[in-house]
Amino acid sequence: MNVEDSAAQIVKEFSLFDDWMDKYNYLIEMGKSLPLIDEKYKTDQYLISGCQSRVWVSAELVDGKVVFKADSDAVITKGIVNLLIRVFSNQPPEDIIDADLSFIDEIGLKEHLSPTRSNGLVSMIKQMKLYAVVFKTKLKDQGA
Amino acid sequence: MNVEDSAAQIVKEFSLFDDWMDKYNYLIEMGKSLPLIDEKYKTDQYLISGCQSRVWVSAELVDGKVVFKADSDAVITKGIVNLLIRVFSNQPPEDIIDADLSFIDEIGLKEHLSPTRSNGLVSMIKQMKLYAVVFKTKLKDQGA
Amino acid sequence: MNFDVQQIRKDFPALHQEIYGRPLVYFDNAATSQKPQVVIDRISEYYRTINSNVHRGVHHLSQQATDAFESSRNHIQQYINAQHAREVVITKGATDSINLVASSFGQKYLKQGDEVIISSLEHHANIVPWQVICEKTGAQLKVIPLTESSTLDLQAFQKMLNKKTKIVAVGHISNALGVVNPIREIIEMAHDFDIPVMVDGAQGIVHEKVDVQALDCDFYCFSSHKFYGPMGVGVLYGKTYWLSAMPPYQTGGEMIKSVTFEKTTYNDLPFKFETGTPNVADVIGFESAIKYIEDIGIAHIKTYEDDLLEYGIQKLKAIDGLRILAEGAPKAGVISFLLKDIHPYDAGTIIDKFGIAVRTGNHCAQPVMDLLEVPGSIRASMAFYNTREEIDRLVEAILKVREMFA
Amino acid sequence: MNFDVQQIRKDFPALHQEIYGRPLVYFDNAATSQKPQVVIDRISEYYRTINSNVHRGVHHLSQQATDAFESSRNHIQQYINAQHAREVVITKGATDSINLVASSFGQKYLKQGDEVIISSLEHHANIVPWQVICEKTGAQLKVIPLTESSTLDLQAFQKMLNKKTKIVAVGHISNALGVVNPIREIIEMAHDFDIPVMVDGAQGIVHEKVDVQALDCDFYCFSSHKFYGPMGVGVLYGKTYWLSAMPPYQTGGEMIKSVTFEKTTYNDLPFKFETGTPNVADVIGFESAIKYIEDIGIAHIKTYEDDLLEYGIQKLKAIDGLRILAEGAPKAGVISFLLKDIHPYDAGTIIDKFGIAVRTGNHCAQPVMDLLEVPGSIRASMAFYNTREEIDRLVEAILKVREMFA
Ligand SMILES: Cc1ncc(COP(=O)(O)O)c(C=O)c1O
Ligand SMILES: Cc1ncc(COP(=O)(O)O)c(C=O)c1O
Repeated sequence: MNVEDSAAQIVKEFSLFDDWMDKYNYLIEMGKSLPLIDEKYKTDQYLISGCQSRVWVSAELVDGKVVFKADSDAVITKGIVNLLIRVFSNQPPEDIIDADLSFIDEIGLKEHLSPTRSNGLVSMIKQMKLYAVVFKTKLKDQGA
Repeated sequence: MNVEDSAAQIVKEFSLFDDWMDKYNYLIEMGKSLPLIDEKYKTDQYLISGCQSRVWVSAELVDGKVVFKADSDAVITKGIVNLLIRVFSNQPPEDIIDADLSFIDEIGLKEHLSPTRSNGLVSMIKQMKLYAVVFKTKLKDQGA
Repeated sequence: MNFDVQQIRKDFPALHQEIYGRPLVYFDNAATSQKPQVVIDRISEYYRTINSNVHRGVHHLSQQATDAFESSRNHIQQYINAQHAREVVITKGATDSINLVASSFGQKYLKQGDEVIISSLEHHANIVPWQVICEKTGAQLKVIPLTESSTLDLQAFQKMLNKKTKIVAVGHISNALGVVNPIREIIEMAHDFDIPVMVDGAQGIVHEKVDVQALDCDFYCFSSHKFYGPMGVGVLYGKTYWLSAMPPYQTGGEMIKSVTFEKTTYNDLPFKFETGTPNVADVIGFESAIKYIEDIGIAHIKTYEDDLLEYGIQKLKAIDGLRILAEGAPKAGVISFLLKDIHPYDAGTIIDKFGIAVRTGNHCAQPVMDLLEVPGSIRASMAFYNTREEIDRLVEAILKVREMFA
Repeated sequence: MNFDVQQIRKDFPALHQEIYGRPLVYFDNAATSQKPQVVIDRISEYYRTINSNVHRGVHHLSQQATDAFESSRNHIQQYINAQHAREVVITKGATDSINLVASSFGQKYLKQGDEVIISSLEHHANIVPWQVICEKTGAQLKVIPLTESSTLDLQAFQKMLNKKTKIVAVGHISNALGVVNPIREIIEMAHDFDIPVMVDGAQGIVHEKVDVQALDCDFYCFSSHKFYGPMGVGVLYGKTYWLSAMPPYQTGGEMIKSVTFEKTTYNDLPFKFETGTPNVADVIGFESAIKYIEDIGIAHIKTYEDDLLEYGIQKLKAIDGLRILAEGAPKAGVISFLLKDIHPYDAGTIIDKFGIAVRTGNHCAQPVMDLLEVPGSIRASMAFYNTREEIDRLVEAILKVREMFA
């Protein structure tokens, strides 16, 4: 699935819930199911700042695609970062850089998109896009 | 005239005026007629602080009575300090210390009595009463 | 008791709103309190009428504003029973007040080898300014440890006091845990060594009567916004002796007597420590808050709050897996807790959805969280306008949280 | 011009009152401005609705308040055309902003033998903090002299610049005389020597469009309360380069990332310079003031004010015995004058009785008064809500003063 499809898929999943509690229960489920990051990545270098909970995000380039891993000490944060991973991971750098994030709004988590939120969603997205930019440059250099 | 009589006299004089302009004209007159202080007293030692204009007040003990002299670089301030001199000067220290100042209210200058006023009326009264206290102690020491 | 909480709630407009379709429960009072309508009205009225710059103005509005400003100062003086109005310095908040003391006192009295004592329960505002001045002067920062029951260890404190100690800076009531410190004893013990004591009263003044002369503290700091007044105003009470001896902090207009390019002479107290245009509107608004509190009576407030706190503690304690921090310690206004191993952020996010405002995190008191080995806590901080029903709603939300993260 | 002053006056409730039975004429705008109703309403609304402490709060109100607070910062950024929101530091006023720069910049960059340049036209707020930091660091304070026409002497300034100069701190518009300084030239001249320039814009931002990137100033300071916003809020604009390099000023909550008793790590910009609970209500109120000004348009305001000033100067000049200070210099908003040898305090007292608010004294700019060899002045400072009729009333009062003290 490409970025758009994954986002559409998530929107579809969330459309099943009509109250916040079901939504959060689902986020919590997703938080619990997040493939955990290797302990070696749980260092300050991979820490996303601006969150009340701690979130680590690592990225690797595998066959021209960016593979993200993440973890957090809070389950809801894990659930949120898991959404991002589902959309961004295993995608080519350009697609991540250009990704439209309106699905976050559509699934009713718009409030988390404010840069002043302490959940750090905006910081996570920034960091993931930054990784993509770095990898894109790397790929270009290799290609050249 | 004692303190009370002088105060009553001033109240009577001011009762002739029914608008502020006449009152201030009279204050200005009194400011102009203030017997000037000797230049040697125009030093920081005799300066009353808390006024926008500079006011100097000196005091001497003459025959058991306090004689005040004052000057200011602003005429209205001079007028106001002149009122105080008419009431306080040539009076025994106790009378100055105990003096009732309601005449200031009665002549319509109450607004000047607020401790936050930049005309420093309150500071002047404080300084004059302080001189009286000092002289009273002195007299007692001499008497003893 | 003629304390009618429903009547009182009517005075606070912000309490009457719905959050996510539920009536707001505001349990974040230790962060900032709501304001009674009289305070809001007073600020508006000021701006509609006497608004102008204070001091040295000869015109009518300026004189009115100055009178109102200075009479607010006098009211604050009376409320805390300071000896003189000149001992009441207006600042922008408790943090500003503490920075002032640390900087001005520190500059004058601290040198290499001296010691400053704070406690383990302090808010960052009463830690970092002392770290900074200690680093600048070469003094050393000492920290009163905690007993098993999370109260300050007075025996240890006694042993820390010595000739090198130059000042003790300690909180009145801990914002993170609600622990009420024995400041009377601390002040007495320090005074036995002639050491001055600064009390960070940001939370203290809110919950009990403060009489600075009876306490005999040398400095007492607090913020208006936590005490039902507007934001942007704080108070530093300081004994004349110290304030006179200390150098000015910030400089500029207002705080000077005369300026030439060569030499500047400073103004008398309290103006020596107040520079720039003061926040007249909010200082006057703060006076209204104090009047409002006086009308109800801080003693009545304390009785009500203590009862409510006790109720809350009993109810929360009964929840399986809930752990109240510093449980045994004497407390005011605050229940700081953890729910099983659920991250406070997770719990707070869900509690919020119930329309209940609690705070989560380290509450700007990271060191005590580290000491207690917790990543932070969930804090419900109460005011006299909160009710038992609101605590019941919190309990309900907590039960739901426990269920969701099971 | 679609600038209807009568319509505009309706927005300012404080203008519509009688003083001693006469309609108020408010000519003390350089001290503090009046506030449009929208600003007053915004503050009230804030306290009635989203009032809470900002940043790090997970609950709804705190998030709303944080959004409103940060979007106010963004609005300020846009208004002055700063490159980043992080370059906009919220302070309590211009004096606070200048103290911050003098202290933090000074600590980092000033040492024995260095030089700091200010000008002869400065407000005490832009003199004393530099005197203090110079004394602490051993640097020397240099003062740009005045020309015959009371403007800054740029030739002299050129000669003062040298390798020892570490910063130039100069006012945009003089509050005491209304003189508009050539800050563009000053900034360029200083930058030729790689010397940063701080502009005290307390009066500047009020009267003309400020674009900090176009000016290329390194710091720009101002107060909300002089710019139609609430009291208790100021702004320090600073280039990222300098703000990043400078050590923090006040310390406590908000401005830190992590705290242990041993070591504290500071937060990112702008928070590194903002400690304690910010004045959220008034910052948001200030945003309303900026919106209000934008709606009218600062260019329209400037045109109107310049015209009004010119009218005032012509009318006052015509009064026998009246002397306008710095008469020939380029001016904005202010007429500072003396009437024969009448003491300004005497004149001000009588003018007040006519319901007209002017300021008298040295206007916190004693050095320039000393230079001009005057004991102070009478200052009429105008805003865009003042009118020609009001100037006529001032003229009438002045004539009366002349008569009374004849
Ligand atoms: C030129 C100038 N600078 C600085 C200030 C200080 O501003 P504030 O008192 O708001 O801190 C003023 C205010 O009078 C001023 O006119
Ligand atoms: C104990 C304590 N001290 C100091 C402060 C700082 O107060 P402010 O943020 O109003 O400056 C707080 C506020 O959280 C506090 O709770």
